[in-house]
Amino acid sequence: MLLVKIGGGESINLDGIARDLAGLSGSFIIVHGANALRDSLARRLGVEKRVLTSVSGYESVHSDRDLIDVMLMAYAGLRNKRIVELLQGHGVNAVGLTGLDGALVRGRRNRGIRVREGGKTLIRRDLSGKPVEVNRKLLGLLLGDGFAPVVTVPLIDEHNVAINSENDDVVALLSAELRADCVIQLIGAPGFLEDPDDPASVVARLSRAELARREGEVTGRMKRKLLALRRLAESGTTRVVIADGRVDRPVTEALAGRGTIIG
Amino acid sequence: MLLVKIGGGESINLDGIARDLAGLSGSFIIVHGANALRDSLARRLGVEKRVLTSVSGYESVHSDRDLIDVMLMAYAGLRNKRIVELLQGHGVNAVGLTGLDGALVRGRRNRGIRVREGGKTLIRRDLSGKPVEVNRKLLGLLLGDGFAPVVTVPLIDEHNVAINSENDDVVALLSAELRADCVIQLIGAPGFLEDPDDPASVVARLSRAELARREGEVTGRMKRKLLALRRLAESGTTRVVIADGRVDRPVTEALAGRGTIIG
Amino acid sequence: MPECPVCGAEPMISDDPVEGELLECEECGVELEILALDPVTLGEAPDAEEDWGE
Amino acid sequence: MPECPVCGAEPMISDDPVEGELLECEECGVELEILALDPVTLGEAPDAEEDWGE
Repeated sequence: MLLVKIGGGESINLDGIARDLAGLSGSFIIVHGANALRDSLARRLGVEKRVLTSVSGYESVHSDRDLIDVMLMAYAGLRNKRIVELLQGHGVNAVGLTGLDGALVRGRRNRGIRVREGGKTLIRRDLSGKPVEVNRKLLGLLLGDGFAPVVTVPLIDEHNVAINSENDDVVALLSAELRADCVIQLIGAPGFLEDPDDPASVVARLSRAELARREGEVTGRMKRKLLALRRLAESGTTRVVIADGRVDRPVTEALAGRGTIIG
Repeated sequence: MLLVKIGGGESINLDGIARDLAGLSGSFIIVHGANALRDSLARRLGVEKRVLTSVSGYESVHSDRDLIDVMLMAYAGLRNKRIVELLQGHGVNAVGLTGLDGALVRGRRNRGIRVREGGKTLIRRDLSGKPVEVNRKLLGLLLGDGFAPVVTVPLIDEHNVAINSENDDVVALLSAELRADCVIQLIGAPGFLEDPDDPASVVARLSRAELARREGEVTGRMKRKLLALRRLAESGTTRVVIADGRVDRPVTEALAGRGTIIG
Repeated sequence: MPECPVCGAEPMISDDPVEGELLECEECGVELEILALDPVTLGEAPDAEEDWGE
Repeated sequence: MPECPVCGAEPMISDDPVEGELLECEECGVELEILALDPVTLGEAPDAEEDWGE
């Protein structure tokens, strides 16, 4: 079982990924983001996107109902269905689903984000949470009949409410529960970069210890990403590769190990 | 098998419908619109919505790629997943799908809309078409395992491209293919109104002949709706009711025949 | 002058042709559509079954 | 003055309390959260496991 995480950047070669995947034998599941699309849609609709940095330095988006609406439009609507359309066009029988659909991915609501504001430490609650359970029956039903699930946030929480979550955590959960053989993360860069502004600074390999060390050194979005990657590495998947989602045949290149090997 | 068509107006009591459906035994499929949501989103995003009236008097929306994007956000994203969320909240294991997903509803691209413009008769081609085939295997798979499909446009056409279509035609096709026992159409009015501005003018029954007669008398949106209703009546479904989607228990009222009986 | 794809005759083109414009070939009566301008290219118009969109 | 829900003491409230503000009960040391203002209502703060969102 191959798990393909497609990043939410606008530079990703979605058609190339669809064409490449169509050539594979064996089943796969796609998990995709759409953060660039969400941000531009939020701007155009005048929906404010507030970013919170927790006291321990992790960055997250304040997910209120309006932002979840924008995510439903950007992730579950536009990006999800355009990926399904591309895959169908290349002969892959894709089915687009969010965590809500058939309760595919159940999440647990975050208890509260601790932030520093106006010299005080405050608890901010929002509609976000961590993935805790996957509906393996629904996945099995679809995979068994040759469908290719294309999965994205939101998840469904313990109150049956739509919540935002980190797609990388969903990948880690899916990988552990389905014992994926390989997870490839296709992003808008040649791999994990030592220096985000230097495309030549691809790190060839990142061990779990190395991930933990770097996680301790940074704050914000990257800290969040490194944590999710560490979880993925700890999920027991045999092979995790971060590779360039913009090239002609992103999946083939990733499977050949061109990019950053994790673990 | 019960087919529930939920209109796209903003006054529809979605939560009431979800709660009502949760109380039913037996499986059902929902087909829903979101035209009010689409129109407001198109306005907010500055996407022009052009309405065309064909030479034979039928009205339709000019569906170019930008409009399909807006429909993916409004129908497949926001409205579809909020309905799924409501149903899950009432204990119904809903799965939201468009015609693209698993090629659930295959359509045939319209050959061209004939319009009068500038004293000439022109062919206007767009991304729209008629539903021709349903993926009964996927539907059976889901229904067999207790999932409740929540279906909406776009469809997937013969070129595997996302196309707009009339949701009422999708209902007619589903009804014929699954031999639905009953189809209820929940709209923002007490039923089919003789005078659209007079809520008391509900027509108790509309026979096929009556539908055809009225279709001949009107033009525009209503002509399109009457044609779709006639097709539905001809699809062999035993019972078709148009009822008020705004009341407390819309499904129960409709099943009790309160509204307009078709056929 | 563009030719009718069905009978080869040279149908009358309006002086302000528009893409998608329908016209009839006076010779064989088939309905034609202006597929492109500069030069004007003609094709048989799709049959007029259901002539409306969604 | 609002009472600590755990030990009943009256914890010190800042002069510009904000909903969601965290504070410590000097008596029993439990971490408290200001759940509401007018009147100030206190509750035990959620434990600080992963303290960030998505």
